[in-house]
Amino acid sequence: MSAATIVSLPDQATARIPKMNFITKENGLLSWLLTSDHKRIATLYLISITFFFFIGGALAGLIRLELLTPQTSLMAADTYNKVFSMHGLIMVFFFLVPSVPATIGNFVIPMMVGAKDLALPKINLLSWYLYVLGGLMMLYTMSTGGVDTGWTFTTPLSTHYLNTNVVSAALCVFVAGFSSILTGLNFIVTIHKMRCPGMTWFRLPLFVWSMYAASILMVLGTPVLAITLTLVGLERIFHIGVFDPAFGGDPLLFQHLFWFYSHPAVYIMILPGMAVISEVVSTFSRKRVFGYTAVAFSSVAIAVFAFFVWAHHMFIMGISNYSALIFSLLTMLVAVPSAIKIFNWAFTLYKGSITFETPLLYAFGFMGLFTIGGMTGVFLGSTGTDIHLTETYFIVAHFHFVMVGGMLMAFLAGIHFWWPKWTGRMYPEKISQFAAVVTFIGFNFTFFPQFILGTLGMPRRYAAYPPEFQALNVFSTAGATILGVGYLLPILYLTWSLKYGAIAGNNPWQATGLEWQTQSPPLTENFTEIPIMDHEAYDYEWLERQQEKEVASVG
Amino acid sequence: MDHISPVLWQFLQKWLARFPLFPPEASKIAPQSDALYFFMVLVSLVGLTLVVLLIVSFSIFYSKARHPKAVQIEGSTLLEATWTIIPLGLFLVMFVWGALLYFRIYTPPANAMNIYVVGKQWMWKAEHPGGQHEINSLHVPTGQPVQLTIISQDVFHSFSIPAFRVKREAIPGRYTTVWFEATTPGTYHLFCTQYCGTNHSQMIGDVVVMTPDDFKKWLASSTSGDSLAQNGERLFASLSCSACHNTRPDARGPSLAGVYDSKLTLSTGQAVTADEAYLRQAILNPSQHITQGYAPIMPTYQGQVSEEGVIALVEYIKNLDSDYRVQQTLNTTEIPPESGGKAPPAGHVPAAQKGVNP
Amino acid sequence: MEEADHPHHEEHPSYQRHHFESVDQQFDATNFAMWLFLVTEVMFFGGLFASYLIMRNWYYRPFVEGSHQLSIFWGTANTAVLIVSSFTMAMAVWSAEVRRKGTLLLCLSLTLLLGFVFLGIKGIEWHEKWEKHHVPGIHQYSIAAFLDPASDPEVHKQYPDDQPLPYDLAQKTEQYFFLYFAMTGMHALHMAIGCGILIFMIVRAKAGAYTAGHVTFVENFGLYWHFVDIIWIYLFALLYLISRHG
Amino acid sequence: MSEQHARTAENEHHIVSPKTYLAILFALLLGTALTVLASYFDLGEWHIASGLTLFWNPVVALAIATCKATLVVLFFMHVKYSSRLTKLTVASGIFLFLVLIGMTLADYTSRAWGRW
Repeated sequence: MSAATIVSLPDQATARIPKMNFITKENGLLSWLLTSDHKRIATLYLISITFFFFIGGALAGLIRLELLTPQTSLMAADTYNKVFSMHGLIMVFFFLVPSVPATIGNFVIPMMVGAKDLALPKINLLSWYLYVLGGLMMLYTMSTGGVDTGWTFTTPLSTHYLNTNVVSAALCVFVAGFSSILTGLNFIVTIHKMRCPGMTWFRLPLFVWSMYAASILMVLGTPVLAITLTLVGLERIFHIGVFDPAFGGDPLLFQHLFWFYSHPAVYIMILPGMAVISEVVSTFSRKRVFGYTAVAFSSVAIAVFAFFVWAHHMFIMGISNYSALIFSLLTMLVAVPSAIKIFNWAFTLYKGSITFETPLLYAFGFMGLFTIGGMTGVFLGSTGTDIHLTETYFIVAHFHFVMVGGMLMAFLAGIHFWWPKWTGRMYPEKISQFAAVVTFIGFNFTFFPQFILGTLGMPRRYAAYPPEFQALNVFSTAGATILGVGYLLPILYLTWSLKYGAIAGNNPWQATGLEWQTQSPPLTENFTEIPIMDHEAYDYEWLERQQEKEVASVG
Repeated sequence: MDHISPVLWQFLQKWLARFPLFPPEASKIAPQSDALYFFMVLVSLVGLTLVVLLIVSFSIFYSKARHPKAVQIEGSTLLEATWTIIPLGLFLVMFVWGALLYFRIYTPPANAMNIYVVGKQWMWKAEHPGGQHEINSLHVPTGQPVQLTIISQDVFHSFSIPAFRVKREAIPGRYTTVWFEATTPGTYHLFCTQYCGTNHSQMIGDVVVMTPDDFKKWLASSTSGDSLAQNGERLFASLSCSACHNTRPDARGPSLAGVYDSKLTLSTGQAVTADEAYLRQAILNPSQHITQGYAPIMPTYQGQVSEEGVIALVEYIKNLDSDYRVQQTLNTTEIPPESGGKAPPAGHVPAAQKGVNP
Repeated sequence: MEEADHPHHEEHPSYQRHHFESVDQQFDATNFAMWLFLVTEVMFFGGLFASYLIMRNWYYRPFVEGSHQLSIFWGTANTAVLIVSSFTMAMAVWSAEVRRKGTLLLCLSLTLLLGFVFLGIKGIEWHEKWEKHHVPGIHQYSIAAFLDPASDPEVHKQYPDDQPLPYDLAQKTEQYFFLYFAMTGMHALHMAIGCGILIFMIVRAKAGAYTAGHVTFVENFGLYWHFVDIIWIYLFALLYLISRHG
Repeated sequence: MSEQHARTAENEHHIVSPKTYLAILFALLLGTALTVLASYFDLGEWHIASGLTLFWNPVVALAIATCKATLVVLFFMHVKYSSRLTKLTVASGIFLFLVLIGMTLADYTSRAWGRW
């Protein structure tokens, strides 16, 4: 593994981080808070998202500790309910939804399409402020008693029966939702209108395609969540509304409207992860992505089908049999594009020249875990098995395999992959490979037992459980400890590398994307002159010729 | 952290030796559900193995050390078509299989014995037709299809029996049904799986499966005296339902004898089947469920009858195959001795008389 | 790539933001962004429309008789007001395009005025509901007018065929008014935001901001204003008109 | 319809003439008058099948509203003169709006059909 590497670093004795870059351009806190530079906003996002990830992670730790014993020994049932609700809300709306798009996407999309910035830089900054506002409100909600609706706000529980901060929690999500809409809108406009000369749709990196699909979902889905939560808030305040059967409303209507957003939201969370994987797998196998068109269109297909499957969350809730049939069938169809992607990535390795740097290890983790996560999704999409498995730990394990095993792995892959570009310095390779392996092992230990627990019938959101489930829960908690270490390590060595990492140079991975053809960290306007795209994406031969030319001109 | 070590100790001593990895199969549907489950596990394993095998073997054969120069490949329509069509085919098989299973679980057979289940924060109440009343437990016989008619009186709950592989949401304001036929006597878990507030995890109980003989004994020993229908009859009388719902020529409401499971035409022209859900709605929201030819004069009983009361009324109406006894109550004369002959429900005659004439 | 294929060699106008290659690219991008925003608005109101349609199907009679409480006169007047304001807004865009500052100011001011008239009329209607205790959730919602239509002679005169609703159905009229207030309230909120932006625009237009060739802001705001108009066209049909012969 | 060019830029930016706007205004006002007028007549109903009845009043009101909205979108909002992308955006918005309403309503409608 160590014998072969693609890392091509400049001579460290003479190498310097370019004096002029987006970080050094201006100094002072205000220059960051009022910036319109997409790279600086991405940095702000990265810091705030990491903050919320660790809050959500701490809450997850509390959940696992409580579940160590069958009784409610660590905290009372209502505290536990608040803890898992806040864990869900923070992780979904303040980590997963904005994770890759608002940080990595924000950072690289303009460079990938060869633009100086996103189309609407001020809107981009506004979206960060909305995120922070929502986040602060969430912290306020948490510190003034929390909320115990679960992240799903199920009516009439949320509108009538709970006396925690439901309205303020709904408001947080509303505000964070607008932040996500603005990010998505900005990406769509940028991808349509800001591409550099020669950058046709089919020369775009697959990262951009996936982000485009995710952005469509953000823009079209999120407003429905906004109006739904508005109606929940109104119903709670005025004691009349359309969701509570006590007033003549229908709780299933809430389920319809909520999942109309929240199912596509799952794809908002995973498509950006897939975006990262395409880049990483191609770069480290030195090969163009196998079946570019298929991967590109499978992203779009996921985005389109994502809107037609929401009622599969309601199979046991008394939707009509006809709906159950149709939604189950459509769910099966949406699983196909994901399968296509997995195989296309695997075959990208075929006849490649593979080196195993950290991003690729994370990407391998993604491919394995996402395969399990995706396949178990089919268990739940098939109406018959859904009856037994839904609302149990099987569901919990399934979406953690997709979200943590998929999205978080991809996020870490992406962070490591673009870290040299972002900071101009390399992360330490050995320890990060170790962290990737630890994360993978810890993850499987944590969440695989939960599939078994779910099959046994252990319901989700239980503070106490029958004693025969304890052994598996202890396994899971033990795994979570390992997983926690796996997540703490990157924070430590990445911070370390900010000062002590090796100077990366423009293109340490020898990658083909336009973002690698400029200095690291990039200039505020990204390129000294607007590039002209004259080759396909992932054209490694073009890159070689380019380098030969440079060598020739220098020599 | 001193509490960790006793946990570890317990863990090693007690549970590592034996803990379940798969739930018992205690209903007729369970093996069918598991068959599909294992089929899916198999497909997943094959798929996963394939992906892992591809990744590992490519990683070995095409690592930079062995394969220093990558060969650029555009893609392969044939291969891509393969891994589009094969998963699609498998998923469609799972869809059809799953749908068949789904309809089996949610379509009760005609001979099913009906038990009503009411969920509330945070307990399950079961009402047997014989008037037996249970909290957080459910006694059922083997070899007899049992239909559960489930409703919640506050928030969403979900009635789950993992050993039977069945589960159904308890929805406020609406009946849902599920059925099973237990096969193995024993005690199994009963969970509420839909998050329902503070003590969600306390909303658990036991499903006790008994042999038919034991079940009969249990029924006899736990009866409270009146059957559900008799409670309903008493409620029917005390709410003066019979003032309108009788067979007199000038009756203001339709006669309810034999109304259950019949086809009705409503005043809006809509055709409906008078099932449990309809009967419940007609009691609580009468104005929207007026039978054609009658005036919308029935008052709503929303807030006046508990869910259990509605269940008793529904059960009474279900078993009402003649108006004879309604007439009896109306006439308020002495009860003729032969009244038992057609009294609903058959088989509970002596108690029925007590119910009407307390 | 639509625009960047044609590099501009002339001087950049002052209103061109640094990261755009050309004014056209800037216009196209912001215009497209505005359209995307309007699509999110469509979905936002979509949730309300879906709720309304489902509830109306469930509680047909209460929704019909609840609707009879609305004044066709005010509704029609408001529709006309909003349509005319849409026209003046379209004219404002035209004035900006042909660089006529006077006309632009006139059109914007007229649009603002009509916007206020709309909100005023809406206020009158809401006030009437308040007086009749038809505001759901607060102020003691009253179902008297539905239990006995004759007790509300004004409406009864218009709809003499209205039958008294039984108690349980009369209660469901609160659902109608909940959705009525949610929908018209959300619409009025959009109007109010629009009026705020209009005031800002009038101030800027006085300084000549939109008549020097840079019409993007006026044009995009126009899109927003027309969209709000369209929402009202449907609200008018759904809330006021379709239930008159229920 | 006279169309002038606002800018000398390469892309065609149509300016819709005030005459067109005026015509649309009158069409919209006419539509409003028509729809209000129509609401005063009971247009009856059409029994498609038992339990399935189509009332003409709502159909007419919504049809006129759609015509009005279309006029506003095409002319006031300049979609008639806009790029394919804008048209596609509008279409996708409407499509998804219909999916939301249609598929939700379909669930409610088909629940009444009973078990099978």
